[in-house]
Amino acid sequence: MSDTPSLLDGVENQSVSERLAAEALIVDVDGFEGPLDLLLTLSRTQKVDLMKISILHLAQQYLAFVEKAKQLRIELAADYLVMAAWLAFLKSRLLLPPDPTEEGPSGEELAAHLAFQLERLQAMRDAAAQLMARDQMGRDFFRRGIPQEMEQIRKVSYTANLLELMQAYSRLRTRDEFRPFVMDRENVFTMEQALDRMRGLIGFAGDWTDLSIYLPDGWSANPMRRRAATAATFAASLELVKAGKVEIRQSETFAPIQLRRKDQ
Amino acid sequence: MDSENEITQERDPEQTRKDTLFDAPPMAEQERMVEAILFASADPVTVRELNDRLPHGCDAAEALVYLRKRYEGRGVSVVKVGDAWAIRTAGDLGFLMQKETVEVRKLSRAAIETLAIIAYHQPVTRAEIEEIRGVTVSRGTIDLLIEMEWIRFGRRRMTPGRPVTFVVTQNFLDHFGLESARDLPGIKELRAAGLLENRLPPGAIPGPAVQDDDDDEVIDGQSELFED
Amino acid sequence: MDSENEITQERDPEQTRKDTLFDAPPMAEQERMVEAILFASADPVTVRELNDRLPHGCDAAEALVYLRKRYEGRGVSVVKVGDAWAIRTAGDLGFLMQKETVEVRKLSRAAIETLAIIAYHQPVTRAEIEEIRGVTVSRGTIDLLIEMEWIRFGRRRMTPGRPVTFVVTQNFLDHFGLESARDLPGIKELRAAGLLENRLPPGAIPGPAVQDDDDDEVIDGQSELFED
Repeated sequence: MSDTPSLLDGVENQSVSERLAAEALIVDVDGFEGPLDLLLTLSRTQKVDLMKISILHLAQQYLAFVEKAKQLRIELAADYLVMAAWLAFLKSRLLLPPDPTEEGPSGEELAAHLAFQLERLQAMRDAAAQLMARDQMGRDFFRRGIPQEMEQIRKVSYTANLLELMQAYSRLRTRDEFRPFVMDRENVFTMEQALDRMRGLIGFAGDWTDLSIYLPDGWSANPMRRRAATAATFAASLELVKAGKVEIRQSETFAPIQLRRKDQ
Repeated sequence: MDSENEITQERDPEQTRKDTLFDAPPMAEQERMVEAILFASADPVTVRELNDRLPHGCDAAEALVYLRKRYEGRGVSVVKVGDAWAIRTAGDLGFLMQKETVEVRKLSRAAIETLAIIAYHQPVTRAEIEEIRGVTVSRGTIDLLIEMEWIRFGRRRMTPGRPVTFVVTQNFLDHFGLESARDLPGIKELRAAGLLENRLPPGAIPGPAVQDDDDDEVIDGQSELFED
Repeated sequence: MDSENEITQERDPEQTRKDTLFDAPPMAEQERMVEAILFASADPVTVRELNDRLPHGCDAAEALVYLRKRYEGRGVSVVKVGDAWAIRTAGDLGFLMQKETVEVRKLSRAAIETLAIIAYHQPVTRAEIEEIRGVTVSRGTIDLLIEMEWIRFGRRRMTPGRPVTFVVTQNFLDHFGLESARDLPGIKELRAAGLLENRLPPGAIPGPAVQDDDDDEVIDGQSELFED
């Protein structure tokens, strides 16, 4: 603030060239990245070190800019207007003698922080420029052109244990016993088949005849087949007895079972 | 290196044979191995990765000291990138490489500034970036920098809202030829001038970052990064 | 190589500057350039391309001679690929570029069954294995077991076609913790249960093993193995 002894003269002190500069800025309003960017640009017109900048002067420059924009009916984004309101508040704080009853930071503190923000933004811009001016990979220095990728060698190692070996062998050797269950039709003579067969034959049985006579051809030799056929035929006979078509008898336990037609 | 070999040769053959089976190869050999691995890789390789790939008992860090020295002043050099190492062509020979030049995406001013702020202030929240720039940071800018693998998410701040932070990556360091974020141009001066502090505004200065009340932690993060 | 640098340093600065402007750079410098180009190029580079890219008056062929020599015995070497040049990993360090991952898999059912048959019936022909399994044995299964060194070829059968036989190896015994195939646990139980009966398939359907009239030998082999 030391460079603006007459604070009240601020606006009037604005030179013609400064006002022209402000108008030029308005034309370029879209080119600014927000109010802080605009403030930074405005501060350059003061042609002093940012450390020594007059924040009051800057606030006035900014407010003049917003005023001009209004005259030119340029729509300013809300954050420019918020900043204008805040700067107007800051300006009043800087100009009026401090009110001891009022809480909050003093105008000088607020101004100092704004100066810090501007300085920091400028510092970051300079840093960004320095960064981009460095040698960059792919432009100034280069990485390996033929990188050799790590070759992935996948080795497969198989394992098996003794139990698995045993189980595999048992499985092979007991395949017949453990195969999925299916009815083995080949060795089964069903009661239905026996009934069909007996219905055809029984008409000729006027006399007592052994049950074994009724066994189908080819079912007597193999004991397993004979058992199946005998059981089926016996069951069929009982069905026919029940139906009243056949009489059945057995002289004693394990004696041959005999059948004969029952005449109605 | 020669002294290493001599030591080996002085031992009796039985002993030597045992050594080659169970001990690390001589340093000259380790240096060759590190050289081969770095040459083969386009990306920096960490000391840890090197040690993992070298035979048991090798000391990649020591081998790197020799290797780096060996390549001083040559057409390619051994450079440190964060905690990793890479071989890169010497900066003064870029003019020979037009053929290899890749079109570097032209970054917007917003992207460049955002990148610089993240690099110098990391770990930094989006709100802090916005406070420094005085404008909101568009999603696209952050996305672009992440996509370029120049920035990544850091730890979340332990403050209300647990905001994410951004930090620069190894790729960033690699691209700009930096050993670490400490080597950013002018960072010492900026720090000395207090310009890397996130000073609490005395009142309500309009800006997106004002609501953010985790400034203390920012200072922690920076001092953490730069204390030595 | 130091002598190269000395040559550069011996010249007076004025002269050196003139050289870089109008004459070819000193050979040490040319060597650096070739080194950088070979390193960064995505493809091997011919001498002609090198000369095109180097400053006027350079001699890439000569620089290559020096560079090649410089890399002798190093971790990488300058090699000729067709009529072009490239930097490649030294041949003896190829192992550093490989990462071996071992994946442990369970042996397939076909393989373990085949292995079991060979263990219990050795020496056994392929036809016999097929008869027992009831399906053909794929070449791959046998190859895998041979590669694992669990089975090997035994003596040929002195029968028509002289089929090869398979037997289990010492490795097999080691892996399964057996002193000999005779010690296969449970073999007596299997046999007592009649599971080791190598009977003809029902109905004497001509199977692979039936034409083989060396059934006797199979039985011999078994009895030899299993008699106690």
